[in-house]
Parts: sequence; C-alpha cells; structure tokens
Amino acid sequence: MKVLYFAWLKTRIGTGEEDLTPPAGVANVEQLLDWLATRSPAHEDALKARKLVRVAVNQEFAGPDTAVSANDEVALFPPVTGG
Amino acid sequence: MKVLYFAWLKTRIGTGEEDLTPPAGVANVEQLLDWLATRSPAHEDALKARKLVRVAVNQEFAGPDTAVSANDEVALFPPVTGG
Amino acid sequence: MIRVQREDFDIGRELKALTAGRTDIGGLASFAGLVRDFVDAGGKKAAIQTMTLEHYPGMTEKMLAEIEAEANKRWPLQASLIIHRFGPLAPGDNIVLVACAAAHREDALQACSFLIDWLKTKAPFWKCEETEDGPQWVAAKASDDDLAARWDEPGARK
Amino acid sequence: MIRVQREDFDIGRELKALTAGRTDIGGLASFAGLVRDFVDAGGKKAAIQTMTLEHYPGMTEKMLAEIEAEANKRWPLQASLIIHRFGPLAPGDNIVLVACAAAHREDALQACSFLIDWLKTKAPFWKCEETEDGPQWVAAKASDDDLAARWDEPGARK
Repeated sequence: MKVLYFAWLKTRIGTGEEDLTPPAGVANVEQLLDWLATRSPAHEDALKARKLVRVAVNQEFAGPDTAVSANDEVALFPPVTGG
Repeated sequence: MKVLYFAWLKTRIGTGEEDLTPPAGVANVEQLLDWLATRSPAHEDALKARKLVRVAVNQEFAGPDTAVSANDEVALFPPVTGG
Repeated sequence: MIRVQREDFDIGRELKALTAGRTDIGGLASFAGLVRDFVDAGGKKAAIQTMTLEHYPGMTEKMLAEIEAEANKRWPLQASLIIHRFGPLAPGDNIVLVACAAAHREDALQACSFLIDWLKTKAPFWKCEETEDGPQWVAAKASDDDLAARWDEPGARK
Repeated sequence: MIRVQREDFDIGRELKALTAGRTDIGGLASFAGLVRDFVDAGGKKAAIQTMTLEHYPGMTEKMLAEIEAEANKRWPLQASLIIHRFGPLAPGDNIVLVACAAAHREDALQACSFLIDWLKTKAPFWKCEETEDGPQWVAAKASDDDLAARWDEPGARK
C-alpha cells in the first residue's frame, strides 16, 4: 500500500510517502489510521487531531468506513485550502 | 424645456430633440406626456403604449407625478436594454 | 472607474490595470457581455447582422457612476470598473465589462453580479438588432427586472 | 479545460482564447484569486512574504476535471476554464483563474461562483504562508464550507 502525506501531516511525520504492508486486521480507513498512529511518535502526534485529517483512497475522498487494501494509494491531508 | 426621445420613441416621433414651451397647465410628467401626445399623429402614436414609456427629468428617473418646468431637460425612452 | 466609449476595449489590459502594483487584492471578479449572433425573435431564432447601442449621453455617465458608487457602498471593494460601449457592434464584439476587486472573493463576486444586474435595468442604453427581418429594438426582459430586484430584497446587502 | 501549473498565466490571454472566433457567447464571467500581502493570524495582521501551494498531483487534475464537469452539467455553458497554480508565490501573484462563457449572463455568473466555491473545498491544494513569525499552514475556513454548501441545498441548480 502506498501512503501519502501532505501539508503539515508530511512535515510532522517527516516523509511524504511510505510503502507499507498493514497487518491483516486493517480493512478500512479508520483501522489504517489507528495502525499508522502506532508506527512512531511522529505518526502518533500527527494523527492525534483526527478530526483534521482527511483521507483519499485512490484519489477519491474517503470516509472512516471506506475499504482499503494492499494495492491502494491512500493519502492523508488536512482540509484543503486551495483556490 | 428640452425634450429628448430615444430608441423607438425617436424613430416614431421622427426627431431626437425638441425645444418646447408647454402650456401653463403642464406641471408634471403625466401632464407633459398628455400634452406631447396632442402635438402630432406621430407623437400620439409613439405615446400610445404609455406603459412602455420611461421618463427622466434632468437625467434622473422620474414618475408620473414628478414636477417639470421650463428649464428642465426631460427624456422619454423605452425600458432600458443595456449591459 | 467608469467609461462610456464607442471603441473596443481589451479585457486583459483593463483587468491588469485594475490590480497593477497592488498586493492587497485577494480576488478579482469580472463579467463581459458580448454580442450574440442569434436572438430569440418571437419564438424563432434570427441571425443578428449588427447591433447598435444607443444611449443618453450625460445621463449614462451619471447612472454608471451612481451604480458603481452603490456597489462600493454595499461591499468593501478595493477597485471597480464599468466600461460600456455604444454605437454599431458586430456579433462577437464586446459590449460591456464590469470588474470588482476585493480582499475576499465573495465580496468581489457579489458586487460584480450586482453591477451587471443594475446596469441592465438602470443604465440608459437601448439595443437595436439588425436581423434579416430588419431592425428590431430589443424589448426589456422581465427576468432582468427579477435579477435586479434581488438586490432590493430585505436580506440583501445594502 | 483545466490546467495545473507552476508558471504564471495571463488572464487576458486565457479569456481571449476562451471566446476567440465565437459569436454565440453572450457573457463571460471570470474570477481570479491572487496572493494577498496580509493575513489574519490569530486576530492580528501578519505580512506575508511568500506563499507556497502544495498539491496532490493526479488527484488534483481528477478533481478539477470533476468540478468543471459538474458545472457544465448544472449550467448550459459554452466554454469553461480552471487554471490553478502550485509552488512558491509572492503577494500580488495569480493563484487561480476560473471562467465560464454562456449565452445568458446568469448561467455564466453562477457557474463561475460555483467553480471557485467547489475548488476551495474539494481541490487538494494546501497553502503555506511564510510570515515574519515563520511558515504557517493555512487553516480551512468554515465560511468556505458554507459557501460550497449553497450548491448542495435543495433549491440549488443540479
């Protein structure tokens, strides 16, 4: 699974992209975020304000229940501020 | 009094501008239009559809009761269609 | 700024002049009205060859200045512009340009809509369209009155 | 048409290209977003030195295309355009341009507002402002959500 981070999530976690193999129990976005938060103190810190974390799965906005699997591209980012 | 005509009022009346001295009884816009309609068959015809005639007195939109006097510039025109 | 002119204008140049050298503008909204080649004439489409815009010199400038002042009263604008042409025009030609610059986009967008709505119902211009059926003075549209009336509603910014 | 690019764009040239050679367009509405030199940072004004726009390549293009398609579904547009920049920008620089051309002005104006409202809340861009207090990621504004929500209301054109 390719996991991307943008804006302050990237800054805090210290990388913009990780290639990961989540454990078997990780089947949706919420479970993925829970698991990511355990990967390092920086991950935990960045994912603390969970309400400010938006997720896209394969470049589509996703909710906590959206399914994720090994070949997905999952992006984590704060609410968008373009325009 | 300077009376100006625009758009189809000008075309139908056959002139864009007249210098006129209305009779004593003409004190407001409605009375002026009534009097103008008597000036020629062309005036009468042009002023028949009174609902389609808009009036400005000294370059301000005016109603039937707006006062008019000798030194005024009065303009008659159809509803505007600019922009 | 307002301008009433026979000659064409360049939209890009006008917009650039409005924001040139400024760094306090967050948004620039504009609307340009162009001459369309077809008109609905009594239910059927008629090709427009030329359109002639007549206006009331003197009152036109006065009304445009009033309309621009009203927009600046209702919204915090950093710059505004109305250019309106008169005389003979061909399909595809520019007729009018309105533009509003503001720190916040919604102010610029709303003021821009307001300017064109009020122009349509308050500026003394009259369009005469030359079609294959001869010249036709364009009738005012009730929908334009409705759009202008929005800005007089109790909830509207004033 | 959509474009995501690092380099600047010329508003006049882009608008001209949208209407060039066409005589069926009645109105052209546009909105340009620019970098402002001041920002409200926790109640006080801070001078912006630069702003950097980060985005999500791939998803950005996808979302802009979806937003443009939605505008064309809701309003009868003859042409539409979204250009959004990324990378480092200075106060006064262009960020974004949206434009809509239509036979009738209200379609062009509404679609233009819609495009910028949806862009603000759905396009994966993030602004980082460099002030004298250091770099600050811009927080999303609730007012932007409200403006975007207008287009989801039961009465909105869909």
